Amino acid sequence: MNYVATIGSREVKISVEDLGGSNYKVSIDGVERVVDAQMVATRLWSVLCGNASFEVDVTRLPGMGEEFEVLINGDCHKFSLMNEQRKAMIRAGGKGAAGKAMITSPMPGKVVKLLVEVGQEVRADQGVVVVEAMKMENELKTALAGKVKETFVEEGDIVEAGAKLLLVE
Amino acid sequence: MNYVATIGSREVKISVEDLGGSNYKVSIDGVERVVDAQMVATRLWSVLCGNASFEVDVTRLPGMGEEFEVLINGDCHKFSLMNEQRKAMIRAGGKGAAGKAMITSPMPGKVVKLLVEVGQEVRADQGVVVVEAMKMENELKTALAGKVKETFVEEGDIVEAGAKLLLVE
Amino acid sequence: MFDKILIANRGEIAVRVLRACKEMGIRTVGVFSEVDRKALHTRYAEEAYCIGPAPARESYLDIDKVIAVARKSGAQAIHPGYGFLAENPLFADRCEKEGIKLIGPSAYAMRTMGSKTLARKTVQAAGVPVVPGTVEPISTEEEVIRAAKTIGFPVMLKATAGGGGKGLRLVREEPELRSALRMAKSEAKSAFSDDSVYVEKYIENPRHVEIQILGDRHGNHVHLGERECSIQRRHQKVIEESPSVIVTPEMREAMGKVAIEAARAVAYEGAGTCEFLVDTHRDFFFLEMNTRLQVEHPVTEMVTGIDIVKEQIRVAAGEKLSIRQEDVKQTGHAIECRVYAEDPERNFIPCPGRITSLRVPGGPGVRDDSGVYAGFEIPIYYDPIISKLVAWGKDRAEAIGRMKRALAVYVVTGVKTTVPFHIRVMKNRHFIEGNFDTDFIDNVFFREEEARQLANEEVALCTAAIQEHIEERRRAVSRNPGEATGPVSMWKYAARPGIPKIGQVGR
Amino acid sequence: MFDKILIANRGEIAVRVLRACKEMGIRTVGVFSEVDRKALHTRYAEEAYCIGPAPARESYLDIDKVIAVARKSGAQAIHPGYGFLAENPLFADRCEKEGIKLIGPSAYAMRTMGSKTLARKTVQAAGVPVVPGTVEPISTEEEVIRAAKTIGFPVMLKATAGGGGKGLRLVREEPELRSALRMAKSEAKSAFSDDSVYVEKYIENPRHVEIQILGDRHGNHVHLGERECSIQRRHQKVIEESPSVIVTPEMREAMGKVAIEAARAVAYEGAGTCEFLVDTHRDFFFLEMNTRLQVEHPVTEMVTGIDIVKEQIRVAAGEKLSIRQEDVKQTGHAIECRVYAEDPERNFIPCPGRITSLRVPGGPGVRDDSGVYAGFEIPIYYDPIISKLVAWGKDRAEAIGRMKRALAVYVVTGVKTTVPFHIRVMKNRHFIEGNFDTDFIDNVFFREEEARQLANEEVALCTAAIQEHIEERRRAVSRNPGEATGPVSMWKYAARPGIPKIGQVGR
Repeated sequence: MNYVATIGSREVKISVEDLGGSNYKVSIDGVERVVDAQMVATRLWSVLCGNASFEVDVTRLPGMGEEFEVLINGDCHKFSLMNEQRKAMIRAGGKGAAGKAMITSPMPGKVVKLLVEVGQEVRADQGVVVVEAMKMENELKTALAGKVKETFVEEGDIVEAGAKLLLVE
Repeated sequence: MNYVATIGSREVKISVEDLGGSNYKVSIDGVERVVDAQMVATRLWSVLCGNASFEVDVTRLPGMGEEFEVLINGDCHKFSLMNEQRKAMIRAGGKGAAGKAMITSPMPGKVVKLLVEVGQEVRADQGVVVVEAMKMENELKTALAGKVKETFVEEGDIVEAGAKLLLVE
Repeated sequence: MFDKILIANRGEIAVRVLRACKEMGIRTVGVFSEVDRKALHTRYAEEAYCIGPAPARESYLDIDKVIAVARKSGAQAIHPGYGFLAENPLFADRCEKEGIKLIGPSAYAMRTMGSKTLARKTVQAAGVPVVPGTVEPISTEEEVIRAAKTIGFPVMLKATAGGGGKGLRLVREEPELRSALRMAKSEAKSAFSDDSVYVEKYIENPRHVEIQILGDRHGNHVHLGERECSIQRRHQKVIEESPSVIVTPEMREAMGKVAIEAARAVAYEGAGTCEFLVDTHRDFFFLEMNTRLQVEHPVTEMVTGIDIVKEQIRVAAGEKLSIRQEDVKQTGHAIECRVYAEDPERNFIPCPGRITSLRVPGGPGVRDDSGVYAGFEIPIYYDPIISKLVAWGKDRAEAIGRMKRALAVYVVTGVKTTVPFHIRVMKNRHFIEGNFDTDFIDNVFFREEEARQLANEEVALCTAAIQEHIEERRRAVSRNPGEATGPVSMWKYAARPGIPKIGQVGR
Repeated sequence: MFDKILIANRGEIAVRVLRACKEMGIRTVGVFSEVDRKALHTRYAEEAYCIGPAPARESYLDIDKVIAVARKSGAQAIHPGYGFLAENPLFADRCEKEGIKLIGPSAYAMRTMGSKTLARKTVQAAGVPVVPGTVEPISTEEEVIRAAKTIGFPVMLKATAGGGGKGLRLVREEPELRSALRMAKSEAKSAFSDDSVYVEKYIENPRHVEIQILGDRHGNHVHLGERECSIQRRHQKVIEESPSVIVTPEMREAMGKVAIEAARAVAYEGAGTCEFLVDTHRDFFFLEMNTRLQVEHPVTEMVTGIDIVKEQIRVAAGEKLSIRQEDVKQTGHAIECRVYAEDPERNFIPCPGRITSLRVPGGPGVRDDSGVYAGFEIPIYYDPIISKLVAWGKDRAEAIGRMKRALAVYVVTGVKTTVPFHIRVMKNRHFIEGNFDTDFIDNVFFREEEARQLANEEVALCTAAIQEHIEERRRAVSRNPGEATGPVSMWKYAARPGIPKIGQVGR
C-alpha cells in the first residue's frame, strides 16, 4: 500500500509491504527497511526497526482527514497520512471548505460562555468560546480570521468531544 | 433464574432477579439481599452487598460441570453452581460415568513420564504421570483407585491444558 | 484509636488514605457519586455509600450527605483528603457538633489560615516574614487599583479563600488590571464560592518552597523539612521535590522554625504546610498555610520515611506525635510528577474519557499514587489528576534518572496525559541543573521546546503507516468475507504468533 | 563506564537490569527467544535481537548466540541476571576470551563456589563454620548410603552444581534414601547438566539467613546486612525479608565478617550472597555462596537505599565501591513476596497462559519488580515468576501491613497466581510473630490452613450466580436475536451506566 504523509509543509511518500508474521517492508522516500511491528496494548506498538526497539503510541484523530499523533518517548510527532489514491481523489475534487473553520469541542464538557456573536468579526487566535471540563475553564480560539457564520450551542449546553460549537468564515 | 450450588456436601439454593442497572435481588436459601455487581476487569467484579464493598474474582473452570473458583481477598471458594433445571435433568439421567476417572493435564506442558501402564492396578492418590511446565515437573495423581483403562499420550508429547492423559476405571 | 474512618473524597487521594487505614487495621467507609460507582476508591473501601449525582456540589461537597453516611456507618472520624470539604470550617464545625472527629486542624485554624488576609496578620504577629500587600480583603475595582498602585506593579491578585493556583492572576501593568480582576473573581467564585481577593507584591523570579509540619493536641510540633514546588504551569504545581536545591541546612532550620511558629499561632493539630516564596537573595516570605494534606506530601514521605497520613490519623485520635524533631532525617532526594488527563499538545486541555490500557512503572525507588485503572472512565466532573508518580534516589541525579526511565514506560492509552511533558522536563538542561523559578515552564521551557527537533520521525511514520495498512486490509477483508474465514480484529493480528525473521543471530 | 550493556536474560530480572542501565544513561541490548518477541524486556531494551527458539538451551543458554549479539551490537559488557548463564564459568571464560566484561565474579570464583564441595573446603580453610557433611561429590548409591550413615540421619542430598532449591532432598531414614537419590540426580541432571550430589547433616528447625556482599577488584569488600529466607515451600524461597527477626547486631557483625572472609577467599568481585543455616541456638553454618545477583536483592536495597545492580555495573567497569562498611545502614524493614504463575489451590502447579488483566499495587513503601503486562502470554518454557512484590515499613509490623494491603488489590486475571497464598501467610499468627523455620510452610502453615473457615461465602455465591445469570441471559439473547437489538457482551453489561439504587443517603 502506498501512502503520502504531510508533516508541516513537507510531503513524504511511504509504501508498506507485508513480509508475513508481523514483519513489513516499509520504504520512506525510497529508502527501504524491515520493520517488525507488534501491537502490545490498545494503539501501543512494540516496533523493531532493524534491531532498534521502540514503544510507539499511535493515535489516529477522529474526524475527517487522516491526522495522526505518534508518541515516542515523550516526543509527539504530528502528521497526516493518506492512502495515495484517496489523496489524489481529494486533490482532484478540490478544497471546497477553504476559508472555513469549524470550532469543535476538543473534550466533553460544558459551554460556559460564548465570547462572540453571529456576524461578529474575529481575528486569528481570538478566543471565541469557553468550555469547562474537570473544573478547568478552557478558552477555545479560532485559527482563522473572519466572521462568525453560525453558532451551534448555547451557554450551559453539555457537549461531547468533537461537537460543533461555531463556524468562522 | 434459579440455581443450586454444591459446596462440599452441602447444597444451597440461589435465585437471581434483575432489578435494572447493575442491581440484582439474590436470595440464598430464602434469605434475600440486594447486590450491585459491576464488572471492572475480565472476570473481576466490584460487588456492593448492601453497603459492604468487595472485589470478587470469579473463575468458571473449563470442562463439563459448572465448577467455580471465587477469590475474595485471598480466600478461594470452590463450589459447583448449576441452573436448577439442568441439575434436575442431569439427576434424572443418572451418573453414567460413575467409577471412571479421566486424568487431564491441568496446564500446557510436556509429558515427561508415564508412571503406569494400561492394565496396571492403581490406588487412590498414586502418581500416574509426570508433566513438565515452566521448568517444574508435576506428578499428577489419580483420585480413584482402580485399573488403568487407557492412555492417550506418550512420553515426550506436548499437551494443551485440559488434554486427556489417561483413564482409570 | 478509631475503629472506622470515613474518607470524604475520591480519586488518588481517597485511595491514598484508604491505604493508610488498611495498613493500620482501621475499617474504611467510602462515599461515591453516581459516576464513581466503579472508581478505585469505591472498590477499595470496605463499605461504600452513594451520595448523589456527579456534580460535586450535590455529592462530595454536600455536608449533610457525608455526615449522614458517617452516622449510618458508625464511622468515628472523617478524613477529608484535599480539596472538596478539606478546608471548609463549616464542615469542621458540623463534625464537632455531631461528635465525629474531623482528621485535620480545628475550625478556628482553618478560618484563620483560610483567609489569606487574616493568615498574614496572624503569622506576622508571630514574627513570620510576609510578602508586602493588602491586609484586608478588598472587593471593589477601585480599591484594588489603589492598593496595586501603592504596592507598586507587578502585583498578584489572589483569592482570599484560594488554593491550588485557582483565582490567581499576575498583573504587570495597570491596563491589565480590570480584566485580570474579573477573571480572578470568577474563578474564585466558582472554586470557593467566595469572590473576594487581595493584592500582593509580585516577587520577581521567586522559587516556591514549603515546609511540612505536624502537630498534636498536646502542643508538640515538628517540621519534616521542605519541598520545592517551583515547576508550575500557570501557577499550578506540576513537579515537586524534596529537598530543594536552594535550601541550605541553616535556611531549612530557619524556615522550619518559622513554620512551627505559624502553626503554634493557631494551635495547629495534624498535618499542614507553610508555603514561602524565596527571592533571588534566598530571603523567604510566608505566602499561606494549607490546613490539609498536600497533593505533594509523598516526596516528604520518601525522604523522611514518615507516613504523614498515618501521623494525621494518630494525632486525630489524641495520640502524641511519634516523632521528635531530632528523629526527622532527610535521606536522598524525591521528585513527584503529577500525571493529569490533559493534552500537552493542545495547551493542556482536560481529556476525560476511558483508559483503554494502563501500565504503571515499578522497580526500585518508584512510587505510583494512582486513582485509576485500565477500563476506568475518567469523569468530566472532577480534577483531571490520574496519578502522582514519585521517584526516590540517593541524590537528585539518581532521582531524575529514575523518574525519566519510569516515565518512559508509563503507558496510558485512551486519554492523553501529561507524561510526555514530564519526560521533556526531566531532559531539560535547566531543570537538571536546578536552575529555575516559578515561571520557568511558562517563560523558558515552552520556548525552548518549540525550537526542538523531534527524534525518530521515521519510526513514527513507519508505525502509523503499518497501522493504517493493517486497518485497510481489515476493512477489505470485512467487505469481502468470502476471501477469508471472517472479519479479523486488530487484536487478532497483533496477537498472531509470528516468528520474527529479522535480526536473528547464530542460526 | 560502559556505553552499552547486553542483558543476557529475560523476565523480571532482565527488566530490573534494564532499569539500572537506563538510570545510568547506559545503552541497552536485549536478547529474546522466539516466544519472547513481545516480552517486557524485549520492549524495554533499546536494541533487541532474536537468539533462537523457545527452549532455553537453544536461546538463552546458547553461549555462541549471546556472544554473537554482543559483538554485533558492540556491547562492552554482559549482565547475566540470575539463572541461565549467570553462574556458568564456561561463559565467564568465553567472555574473557572475547574481551567482553561479564558483570560478575571471575570464572575462578564461580567454579570454586559453584561446586558445593569445593566451596565448603575453601571457606572452611578461611575459618568459616560449615554444616557437617561430605567434602567430595559422590556418585554411587553405596557411597551415599555409607556417607549418610556416618553423618547420621536426617541428611540432605544436594546437587553439587545446585541452586534455587533444585536437586535437593531431605532423607529422614535409610529406606527413603534410594528413591530420594534418584530424584535428586534426575532433577540435578535436567537443571544443571550435572547429576553429582553430596550429603550434608540436616539441621532441625533451621532458619535460612544470608548476607549480601559487594566487592571490587581493588580488594574492597562490604556486606549489606542480612536477609532471612525461611519462608520456603519445598525448599524454594517464596518470601524474604530484611532484617531477620532472629539476627542481633552482634550476630549481624559476626556473619558479615565471615561472609566477607568467604568472599575474600576467592577475590570476589561484584555482588554475591553467602547463605547460612541458623540453628535454634543461633549458631550459623555456611551453606553456599551464590555468585550472582539474587532474586531477593530488593529487600536489601529497600532497607539500605543502595542500588545493588548499579554497584555491580560500577565495579565491573573497574570503579571502586562507592560505599564503605560504616556507610551501610539498615533503616526499617522490607518483605518480598514472589508472585508466581502457579495455582495455590492445585498444589502450586504452574499456570502459563495469557494475562487478561493486571493491576499492580502502588502507594507508599511498595515496590513491584515485574516482568509481565496485561495481554502478555506467559510462556511454558521458563520459570513461572511474574513479579516480586516488596513492601517497606519503618518496622516489621508496618511492612506486613503494607504487604497485606498491597496483595489485597493485586489483580491478575487469566492465570492463577500465588497472591492468595501470600495474603494468607501475611495473616498467619506465626508469621506475624516471626516464629518460623524453613519447614514452616510445608509442616505448619498448610495444616493450619486446612482447618480454616473461609469468609464471605455468601458474597462468592452471589457473584458467581450473577455472572452465570448474565451469561445465560446473553446466550438466550444470542439464540433469539429478534428479542433484542443484538447480542450483548458481558462487558457491555458491565459498563452500562446504572444509577446504584441501594445505600443512597440524603436524597
